[in-house]
Amino acid sequence: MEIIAIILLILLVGSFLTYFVDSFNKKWTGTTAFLIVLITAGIFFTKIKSGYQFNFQLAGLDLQWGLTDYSYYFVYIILGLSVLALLYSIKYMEGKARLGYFYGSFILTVLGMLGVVISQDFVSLFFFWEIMTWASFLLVIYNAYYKIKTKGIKYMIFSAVGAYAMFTAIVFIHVHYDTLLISEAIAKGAFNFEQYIYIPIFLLLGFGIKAAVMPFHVWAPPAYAKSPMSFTTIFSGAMSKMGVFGIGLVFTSFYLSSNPENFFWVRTILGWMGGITAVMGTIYALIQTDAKKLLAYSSVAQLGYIIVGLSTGTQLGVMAALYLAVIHAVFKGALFMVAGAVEKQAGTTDMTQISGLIRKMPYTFVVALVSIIALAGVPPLGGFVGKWLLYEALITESNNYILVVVVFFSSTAAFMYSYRFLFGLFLGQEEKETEHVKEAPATMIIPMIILAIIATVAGAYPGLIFEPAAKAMQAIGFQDVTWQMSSLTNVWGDTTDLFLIAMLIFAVFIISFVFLTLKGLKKTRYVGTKDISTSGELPKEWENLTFQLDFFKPFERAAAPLYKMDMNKIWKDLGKNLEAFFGFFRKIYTGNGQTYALYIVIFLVVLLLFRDVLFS
Amino acid sequence: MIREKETTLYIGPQHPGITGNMMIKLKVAGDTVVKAETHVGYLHRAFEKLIENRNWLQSFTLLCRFCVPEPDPMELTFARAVEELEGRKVPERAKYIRTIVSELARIQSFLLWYGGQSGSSGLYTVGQWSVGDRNYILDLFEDLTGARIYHMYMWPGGVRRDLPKGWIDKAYRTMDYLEGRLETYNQLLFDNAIFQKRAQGVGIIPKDKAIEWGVVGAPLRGTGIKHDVRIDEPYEAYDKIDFVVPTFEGGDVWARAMVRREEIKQSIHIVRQALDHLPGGSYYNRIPNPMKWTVPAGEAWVKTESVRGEVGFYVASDGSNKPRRVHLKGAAYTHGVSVLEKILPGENIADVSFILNSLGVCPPEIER
Amino acid sequence: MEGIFIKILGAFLTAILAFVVGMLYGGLRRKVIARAQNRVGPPIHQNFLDLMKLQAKRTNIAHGFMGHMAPVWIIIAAMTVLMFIPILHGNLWFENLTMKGDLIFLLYMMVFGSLGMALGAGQSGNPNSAMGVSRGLAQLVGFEIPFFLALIALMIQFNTTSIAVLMDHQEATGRWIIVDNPFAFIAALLASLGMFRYAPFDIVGAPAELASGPRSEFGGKYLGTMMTGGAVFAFIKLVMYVDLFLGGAGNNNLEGLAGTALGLVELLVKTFLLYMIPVFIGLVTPRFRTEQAIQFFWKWPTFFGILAIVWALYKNGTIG
Amino acid sequence: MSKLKKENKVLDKLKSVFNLSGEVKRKQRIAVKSDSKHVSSILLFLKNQQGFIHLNHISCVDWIEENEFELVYIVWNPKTKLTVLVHTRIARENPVMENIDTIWDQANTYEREFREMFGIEFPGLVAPKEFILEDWDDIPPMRKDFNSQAYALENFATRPGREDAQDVREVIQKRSGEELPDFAKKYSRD
Amino acid sequence: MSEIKSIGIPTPEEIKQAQIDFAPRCTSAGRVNDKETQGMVEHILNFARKHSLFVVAYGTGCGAIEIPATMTSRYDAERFGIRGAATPRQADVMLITGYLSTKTLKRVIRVYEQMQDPKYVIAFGSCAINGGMYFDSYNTINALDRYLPVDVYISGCMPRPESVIKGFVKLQELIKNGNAGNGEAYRSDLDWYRKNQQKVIKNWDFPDNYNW
Repeated sequence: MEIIAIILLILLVGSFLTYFVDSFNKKWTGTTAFLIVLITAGIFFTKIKSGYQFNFQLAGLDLQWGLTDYSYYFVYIILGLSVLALLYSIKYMEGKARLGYFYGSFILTVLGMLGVVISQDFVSLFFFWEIMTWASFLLVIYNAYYKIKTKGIKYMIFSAVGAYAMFTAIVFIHVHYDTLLISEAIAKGAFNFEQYIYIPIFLLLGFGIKAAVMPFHVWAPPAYAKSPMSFTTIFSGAMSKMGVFGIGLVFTSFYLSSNPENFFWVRTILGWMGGITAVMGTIYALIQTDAKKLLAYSSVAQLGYIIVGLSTGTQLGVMAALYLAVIHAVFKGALFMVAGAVEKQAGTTDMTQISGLIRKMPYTFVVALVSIIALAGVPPLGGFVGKWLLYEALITESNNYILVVVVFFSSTAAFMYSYRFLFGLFLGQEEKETEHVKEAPATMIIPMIILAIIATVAGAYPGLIFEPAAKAMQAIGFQDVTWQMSSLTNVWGDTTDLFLIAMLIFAVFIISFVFLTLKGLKKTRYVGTKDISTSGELPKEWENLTFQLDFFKPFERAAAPLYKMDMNKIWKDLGKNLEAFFGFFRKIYTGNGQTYALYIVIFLVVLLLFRDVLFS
Repeated sequence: MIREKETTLYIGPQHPGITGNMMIKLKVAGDTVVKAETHVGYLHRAFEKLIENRNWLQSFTLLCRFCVPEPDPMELTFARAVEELEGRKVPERAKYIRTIVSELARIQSFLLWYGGQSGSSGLYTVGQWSVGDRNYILDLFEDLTGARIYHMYMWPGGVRRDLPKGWIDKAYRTMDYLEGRLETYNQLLFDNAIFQKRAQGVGIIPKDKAIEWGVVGAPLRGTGIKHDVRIDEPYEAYDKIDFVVPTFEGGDVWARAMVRREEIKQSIHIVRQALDHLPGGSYYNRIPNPMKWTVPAGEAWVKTESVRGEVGFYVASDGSNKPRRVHLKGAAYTHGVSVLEKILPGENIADVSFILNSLGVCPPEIER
Repeated sequence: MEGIFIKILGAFLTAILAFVVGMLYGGLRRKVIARAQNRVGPPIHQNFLDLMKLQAKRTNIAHGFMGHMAPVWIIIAAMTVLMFIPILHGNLWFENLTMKGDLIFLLYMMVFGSLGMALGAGQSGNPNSAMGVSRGLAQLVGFEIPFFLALIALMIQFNTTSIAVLMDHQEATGRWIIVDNPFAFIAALLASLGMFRYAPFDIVGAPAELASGPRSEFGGKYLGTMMTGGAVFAFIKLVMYVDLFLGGAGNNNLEGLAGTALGLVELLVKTFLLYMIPVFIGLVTPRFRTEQAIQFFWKWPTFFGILAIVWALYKNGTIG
Repeated sequence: MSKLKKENKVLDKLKSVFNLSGEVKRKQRIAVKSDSKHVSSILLFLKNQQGFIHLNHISCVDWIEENEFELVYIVWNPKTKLTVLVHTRIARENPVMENIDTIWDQANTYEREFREMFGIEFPGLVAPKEFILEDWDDIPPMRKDFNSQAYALENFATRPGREDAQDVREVIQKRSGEELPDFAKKYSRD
Repeated sequence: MSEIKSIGIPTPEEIKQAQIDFAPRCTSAGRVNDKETQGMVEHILNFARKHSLFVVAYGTGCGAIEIPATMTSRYDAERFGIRGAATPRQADVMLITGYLSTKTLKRVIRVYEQMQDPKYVIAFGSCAINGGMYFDSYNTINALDRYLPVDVYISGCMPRPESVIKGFVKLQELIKNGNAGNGEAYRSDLDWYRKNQQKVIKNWDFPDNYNW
């Protein structure tokens, strides 16, 4: 039996195994799931090398599974993050209900994601895509089991639309190019806008919805915030990258195989969609009061950067996108873990309710600090590299000067929510309400710290990520990808030496820290946060001294026009109008699930039967 | 115990933005004030209690300390109240001198207000200039009374001493100088687009509620209602002097600033007129031995106009050598407590000190 | 080996120069303001005395680890940026690491200090601090936009992102960039008003509103160290503007010490004249409210920034 | 008398509606005395019917000999520029007075002060207990029977040399042993 | 009906007791550096301290009206390195501008304790010295140095800007000689000060530990 099939089988069996373990002993569910994925990862990384391929036939269809450098790059994200997230889950999920359901779906999601990246034909791609979507849907509604309609419905609808779009595109590809293999489709120019424009558009729609591109981002924040934090790590860190995976595949192949000057608008539209996603995600992130929602909107914004990077189609731009995909998985994974740890320990992540956890959860704070600096893109941590690549790509290669300002605006405004996140949870007054809070258990801290270390090392040695990324780029058609271990160079030859910067910062840090600490050491007192100068008055016990409500109100007022463009409202209006329009067809909807299933089957059968007539 | 959601912000007592020693406790959401509470009592010296233990003339040392930025209207009002109780006549020359002194006091208080209003908006230069130039007025006071701030100059029956030699010329010169300087201040402060942006539409007192809320003085005239004690109940020489009481529509900080901008010019105008028409004769209708001086029983309610608004004294005498009750009503008593608590909610924190200065809140006047 | 020695010594020289000049400029600012306000004013070395006094405070208070670290971030940012900015053109002693970092790195590194200090201020738990930070970050988003636009204009006009290359270019052509792209200079200058945080953009530590904002809880050695960082930063900003727009300093033909001295004099004259612009504007303007400040930056400075890009493209031959 | 026509008109109107005594004291000053129960209706009448919409002042006098507090409400008419002083007296033991902050909001401030300084209760007054004083545990300080000096002597440290009612010149003379100069003697107190 | 009673001329015993009570609490134990003992470094630091006096922005009484005049153009205290500081953490000098009501005293103590060593107190006006005209007021304290260590008293009611500057110059002299800054003495004599303070402030709800 093929090794890849064994791996997928392990995951599939493991998914059910976990479910059964849960009904015997709840204690071991998490550990089992962790071990299964760990073993899978171990087998995968030792046995499977890039270039692996496996062809077989099923029901008359030629199927092909395999790994290029490009997909291998995403496997790192998926398996690496999954292992850490599951280690984190063990304690995080402890004591919660329906653990078998949770872990089973979790492993199934991993299976789906892994399947998506190893599929080299459209049929298995669609198949695994659906497994991933449905399994993750089960997890989104995990916390709102009885309120599926209100909580999970957006994700559901958008996923369904995306799946239909992708399916349509696949059918079209089959009709026009008579192939189901991705590599063949690329070779025949199926993703090219020049021939059948709707094929790449449908595909981009399908992937774009997963990557939460504006205007399809509305599902993402509630879904990210509602699902359990240990899963959101994967959801935002890895699964959204599946959309990026697809867009990258489609877009770069188009870009490299045709004359891009003719399709300036394609680049521009995609780039601006990414840019506006980044801005919208950022400005909505900074008005959130719930830390989870803040991170969710921030994820949307970060995916916007990645889309912008892909849209340039240039070497630096795609490199930026791939780099950001990894570094975003790293720091956002860590941040969602931090939010989960706070939620677990303090009971809530509402930033208007808690404050001053820094002394209670010091390790968590350090992780949060490192990840936030990475997120904000400030040197010397890993986030800066991504920002640098993106700007330089836009300025020097893509010449998209207004878009770079939009991206810059979004990333400067990101300082605001970065601070808000740290301040809201960890800084500010230490109140009596949070006195009982303790540091999270070790199995939750360790994965966070690992991610934080990766984010730090990537700042001085981004080459560690550039290496696989460059290979991946070569796999999708870029020639002569250049990179250096610890410095950045643009096409004009201007360099930024990251290792030197990191060393300099470290040296100054040590010198000034030692100076400041040793000077007057005995006469320096460390006091609590109640000991502040409140104009000579003594605050009453019930008075709140932490600034929690409407943190960035002045900015909101200044940027009021931006806040008027609420995508949610537009979709809602659209929904209402459609509802009125389709009121006529109301009778078709029986409200019975089986009827709907029947409709779908009929639709598919008709599509398959009359494909030649319809699409010739 | 349920912790409040809004942030509590203490403006004062130890705060650069507060006018004097008081505290405004703000509940803030974002940077918008949700609720404001005035807390006073930090300057309570029990003046009214102490005056009951002093004789009529000794009270003057305490009286002028009622309000620090502008002590003279206090003396004047109390002197007038005592004169009304006793039926003592004031010589014509003393009336003019009192007018001059009280207008000079207004001018120096206006200059201090320039400093406060511009300082709270972040423009320190005007404050430095105007507070520096205020010293010229204080020099005039020093020549006249021997003290810079607290004068105890206007007594029942007139003023304590006559104008010194050469004082009138000096006063003219000072007025000329100040008039020139005012142009500069106004250019820098009121013609400044940023100041206009800051001041307009901030701290609005509604016109239809203003009188009912107890708003007096420049804030009232800033809503377009013309009311000034100097015209409504003319005292001293104001009925013989020709001057204009400016009003401005809007009721916001800007309107109040515009009213004061005109008023200081009018004050200079009044001083000039009073100096021009200064009659000769006696300046003091001498009272008997102050240690044994008694004032007939009765009550008096006397008002004068100060910079912050009207100053009223309710004085009750039981016929002894000590006042039975002296009760001050300063403009800040309503402005600083009930009016402020009404207009602050909804404003930006950046404007709290700004509004406070434009209302001329003076805490010692509130708690006495 | 000798090269490294010169590098290290040069780094120290640069740091000392930046510190002394920054502090003296602070003193000069106070003096100038005092003269404009009809006062004598403090001596120009007053800031040194203040610093010494703050460092000589016998007791200090910190509100925990981040509070303790707050000045460290500022020093890190100040020193790092300083090392990457060319002080004198082509001078061995002041070369430092100028070729190793580009404008985007400098742009990000310059906010590092304020962000770090914001964290320290946040830990103190003083509501004034948090409000000051909220205002400061909002203002940052305001003025960074026109500044970034101006930088992009320079980058695309001269096809480089390195500040050292821009200086070389100015020396080679003998023309300052202020002539080549005046709109970029205007946009950057207007943005610099926000960077210096003098009136009308001193909303972060507005005394009448927030006591002293983020610095409310810092005293003694902490405040002193922050002051040092602030002084160095003032110098950095000025030198950066001089390098970018005013041709830098040190482009003389003299050799050795004389050349360095002449270059330094040139640098001081240029930076001082530039410094007086925000100082004089600060003298005669009241303070904006936060949203007004942001809107200001998004109006005219941004317009000039876009104009600068269009101008750069025109000069570049891309359009027109 | 014709000069005070406006004043008399208001007084007559008041007398015709309420049972009160009053007089026109001088130009623009009308003083009326009333029962404490009717004060709020008089004030309402003055505010709503007569145009006295501005509450100038409320004062309180402690007439300890008569064992009464006198409250004086001073209202002002911005149109006719007249002032009415409404006097009323209440007992000194357990003093209670009607709350009028429903008529004028700013009366609230005065009533808070009187509650603190005189111990007068205003039923229905919603305001923090403390206004000016803090942690006061003695009798309300503005009452005549409260001895401020005794309280100060008891609670606050007094610096020696601060003897009261001394003639400075005499003290100097006593300390230095010098003779007072003649001009100084002339101004001596006796 | 209360009459002002004469306090009377104190007996020798009373004067002796008063001398003990009002003896300068800040004995040499509190002084880190007397002129004789201060080394070269401390001498230089004192020079800096002397020329850089940050005044906490707290107008506690009516003497505060002359502070603007002192700081502005005619008198210009900034010449001496005197400038305002917004919060006590940054400040060196505290001005008690006149009488202190008991309510303010509580805040003043809190602000004073939040200032960092070395810290100085300058008291304005006769009312801070011995109560001045408010000697019989039930709400103002009469002798400030019972409650806080005072470095310099400025007499007068109210002191003119010239006297204020004179007071500052006197303080500078004291700093130069190492005789100013009583924060450490306050700490060592805390019990005595606390006893006096708590006698006036009825509801003592401060945090227990002294906040230096």
